[in-house]
Amino acid sequence: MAGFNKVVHSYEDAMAGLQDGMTVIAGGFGLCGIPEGLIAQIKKMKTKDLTVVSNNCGVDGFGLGILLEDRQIKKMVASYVGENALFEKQLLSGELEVELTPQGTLAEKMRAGGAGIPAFFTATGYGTPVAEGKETREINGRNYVLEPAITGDFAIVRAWKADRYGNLMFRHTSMNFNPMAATAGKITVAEVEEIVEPGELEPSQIHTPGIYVQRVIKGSFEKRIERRMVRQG
Amino acid sequence: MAGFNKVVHSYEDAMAGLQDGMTVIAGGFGLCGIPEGLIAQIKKMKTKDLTVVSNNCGVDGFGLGILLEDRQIKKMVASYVGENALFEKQLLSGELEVELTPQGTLAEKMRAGGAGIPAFFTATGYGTPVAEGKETREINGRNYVLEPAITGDFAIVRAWKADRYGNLMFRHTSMNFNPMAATAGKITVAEVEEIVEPGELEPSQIHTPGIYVQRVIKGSFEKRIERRMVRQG
Amino acid sequence: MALSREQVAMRVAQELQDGYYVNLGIGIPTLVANYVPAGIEVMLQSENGLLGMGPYPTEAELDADMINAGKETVTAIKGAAIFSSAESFAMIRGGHVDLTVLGAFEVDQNGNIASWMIPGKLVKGMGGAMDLVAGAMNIVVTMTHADKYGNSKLLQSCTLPLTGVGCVKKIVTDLAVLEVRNGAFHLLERAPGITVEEIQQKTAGKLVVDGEIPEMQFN
Amino acid sequence: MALSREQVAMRVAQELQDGYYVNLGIGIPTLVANYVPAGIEVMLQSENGLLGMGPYPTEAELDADMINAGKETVTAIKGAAIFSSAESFAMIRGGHVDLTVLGAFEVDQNGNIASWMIPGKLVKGMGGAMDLVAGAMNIVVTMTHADKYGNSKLLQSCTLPLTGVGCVKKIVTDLAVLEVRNGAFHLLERAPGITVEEIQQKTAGKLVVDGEIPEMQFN
Repeated sequence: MAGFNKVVHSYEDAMAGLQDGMTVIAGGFGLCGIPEGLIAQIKKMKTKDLTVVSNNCGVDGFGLGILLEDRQIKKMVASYVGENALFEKQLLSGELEVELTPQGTLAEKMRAGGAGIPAFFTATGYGTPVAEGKETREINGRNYVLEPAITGDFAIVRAWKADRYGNLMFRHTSMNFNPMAATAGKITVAEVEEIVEPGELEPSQIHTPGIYVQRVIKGSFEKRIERRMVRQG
Repeated sequence: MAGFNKVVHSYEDAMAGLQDGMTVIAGGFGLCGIPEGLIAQIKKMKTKDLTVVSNNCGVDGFGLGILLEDRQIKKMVASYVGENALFEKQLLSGELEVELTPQGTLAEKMRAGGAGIPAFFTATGYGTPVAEGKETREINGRNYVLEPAITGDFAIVRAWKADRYGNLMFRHTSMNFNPMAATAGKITVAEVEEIVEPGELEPSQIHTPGIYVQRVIKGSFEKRIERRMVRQG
Repeated sequence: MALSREQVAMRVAQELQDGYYVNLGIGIPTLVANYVPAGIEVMLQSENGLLGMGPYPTEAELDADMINAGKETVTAIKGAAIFSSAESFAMIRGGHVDLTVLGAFEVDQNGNIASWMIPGKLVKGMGGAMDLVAGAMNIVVTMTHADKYGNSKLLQSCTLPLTGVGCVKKIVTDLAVLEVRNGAFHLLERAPGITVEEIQQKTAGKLVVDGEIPEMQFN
Repeated sequence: MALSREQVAMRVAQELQDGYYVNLGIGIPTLVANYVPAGIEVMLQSENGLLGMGPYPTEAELDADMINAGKETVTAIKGAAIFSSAESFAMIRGGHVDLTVLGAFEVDQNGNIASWMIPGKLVKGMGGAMDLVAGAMNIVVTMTHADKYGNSKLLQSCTLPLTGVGCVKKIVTDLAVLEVRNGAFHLLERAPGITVEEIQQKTAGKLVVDGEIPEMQFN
């Protein structure tokens, strides 16, 4: 199926069309499950004024942190940031804008964006700075905040296995935000560990159906560990 | 883990606590993926005045249709009904109330109920009888309807494999409404084809994590086919 | 001569593009799958939770757990994905399905569609139709141009309860192909042997006829 | 004497019930997992998408794709489930998690909690804390009763930006166990050797002392 072969063979092709000022939604939690090569490509492209939506912003020199080095990010939408000195510096100097969003609300906003739900009510953040300027409402005796969906010009995700139709499976807890991010991009690019033949992935075990994915590229990953904890075995 | 062993050994135990006037959310699409034994148990219990939430209401003599025989259902919330003569008769005589809900909205209302989202906006049904009496709103140039979530006193689902912690996997397209229904019951009962040991289900391939499931029972299923279509092989 | 059901399906199939994800409704829309043009591949979405729907099963393949949205037994192609109804309608509502083909009782010149309810008759429900018309980027309606009494189904304003508002872009009837745009039906093609006059006479809504109207081509 | 971090965790662990799904925050709450009472089984939820969190891995088990919400490498127990962040917070927001244990800067007598932001200091974010306090049925806060300058953290009204409103039910500090109810802190237990007077003196919010207050019991 020519029309469904989503595999691209260069990072240039994978991120073609990314322009200054666009919104990029990125999967990953901390450094786990991040599309390392796609982030590196954005750095190489020197695209500026990006709005990046991701739970975190990497660390100094790794993950989304490397996009801070040349000030490519204008605004960050995240639940927890500042694991890197450069982020702190740019935030304090006003070069970088941050919209802090509760982690579950962020995940749901991405899902809603992909699912055609423009807004939803959640109790999360009611009565806190997160609710400022937002509509609130009492429903069945509880107070809720109306939260709008998020969509992106691009979504970049990391998966474990893919087929050329763009069906994806994620490995262990590297799944995290990747499935929702994948649904919310106008162009969704999946960087994967392995590309298999259609039919090798059991249909009901596919985490992200290929309809959400426009491009697939085979990557190779450092998979840096943020907090290495071990016990005596 | 005594506290996490959710396996019950009789249908009486599986549906214990079901009372007149309760709301029951049922998984299944047509006759595919329905909890046959749990429905039979409700019939046996003669529980009355039930509100049943399910995409369809079975056929004469099978599936949820058998609950019509003794007029156990007061109100049906569904997207498509009337595959059975008895349903039609009770509807026309006013013995049965029906709230028709678009299929995707119904699925999302169940998901929302399970996920603590009390209401969401959707374009589905805007400008149609479905939107009557509901709040509508223009968001980014499109019109949407505010739809409330659905929860049930009980949810009854059919799964393929379960472990005693209540983790579920569904088989082929018998998944349908079952995962959302499973999240939306105060008491969720899963009738399954096979019970396996914890650890036999690959963690990232579990469709319904056990936290949503209170009871698991091994059933045996007729799996009646509604429209048998075959081609020459 | 008015098109047969199969010919309507053949003409609709010409709307398919390579790489399209398509949802086909029950009836004539289902037949479209039989006429996918050569060199074009589409993937069929069935709203009960299947992307990559295949043909009916052989006796050996028959499986009660494998059905389509019409509740018929079905197969999955290699590379199919199976998922929940919520995921399925996330795809539909979220605009990820490229084309939806469905039948209707009436369509009007503003793109409104009525397809699920005739007051006074038993109402069985809208199933997934309201979600499909609200969600797909591209909706093609197939129906006869007029009912059996000769009354037009292409109206100024729908008379029956609506399925969706302002969503229909294209209509393929047994007489014509029309585009709905700027509050009018724009005639694009005639069925072979059908005159513009006949189409005009059977179209109650505003019909725009711009220049020579070609006949449909079937290869 | 004021409790050690481990003793606070031990006391919180007495709140666990058999069959509880529990989310433990970073810091003292994490230690609670080490003191689950005999005969009781709980399942740990980690909000990055893991139900059934196990201990840290051995060197041989170490896997960069297997982490907890604190971004530490971790293992899964037999019977664990792994899922997306949206599913994880569906569980949390939907009230399916039985108990959440987390730290705080301040709690007030109306059950409000402030735990994520100190104006003038760098704000790193709320992570999943706002979702957890809005969603869990049962929230236990662990913290020192007073800051290092002796200022009470149990207030009439929180002074810092809130994480959630009216959600805290129980507080375990280094000095006491308290229940938040009807606009007051109700003293339930004292740390061994700590007097009611000392607790009263270090509680800025309304404290209700009803009858004899027992010392905490550790087995």
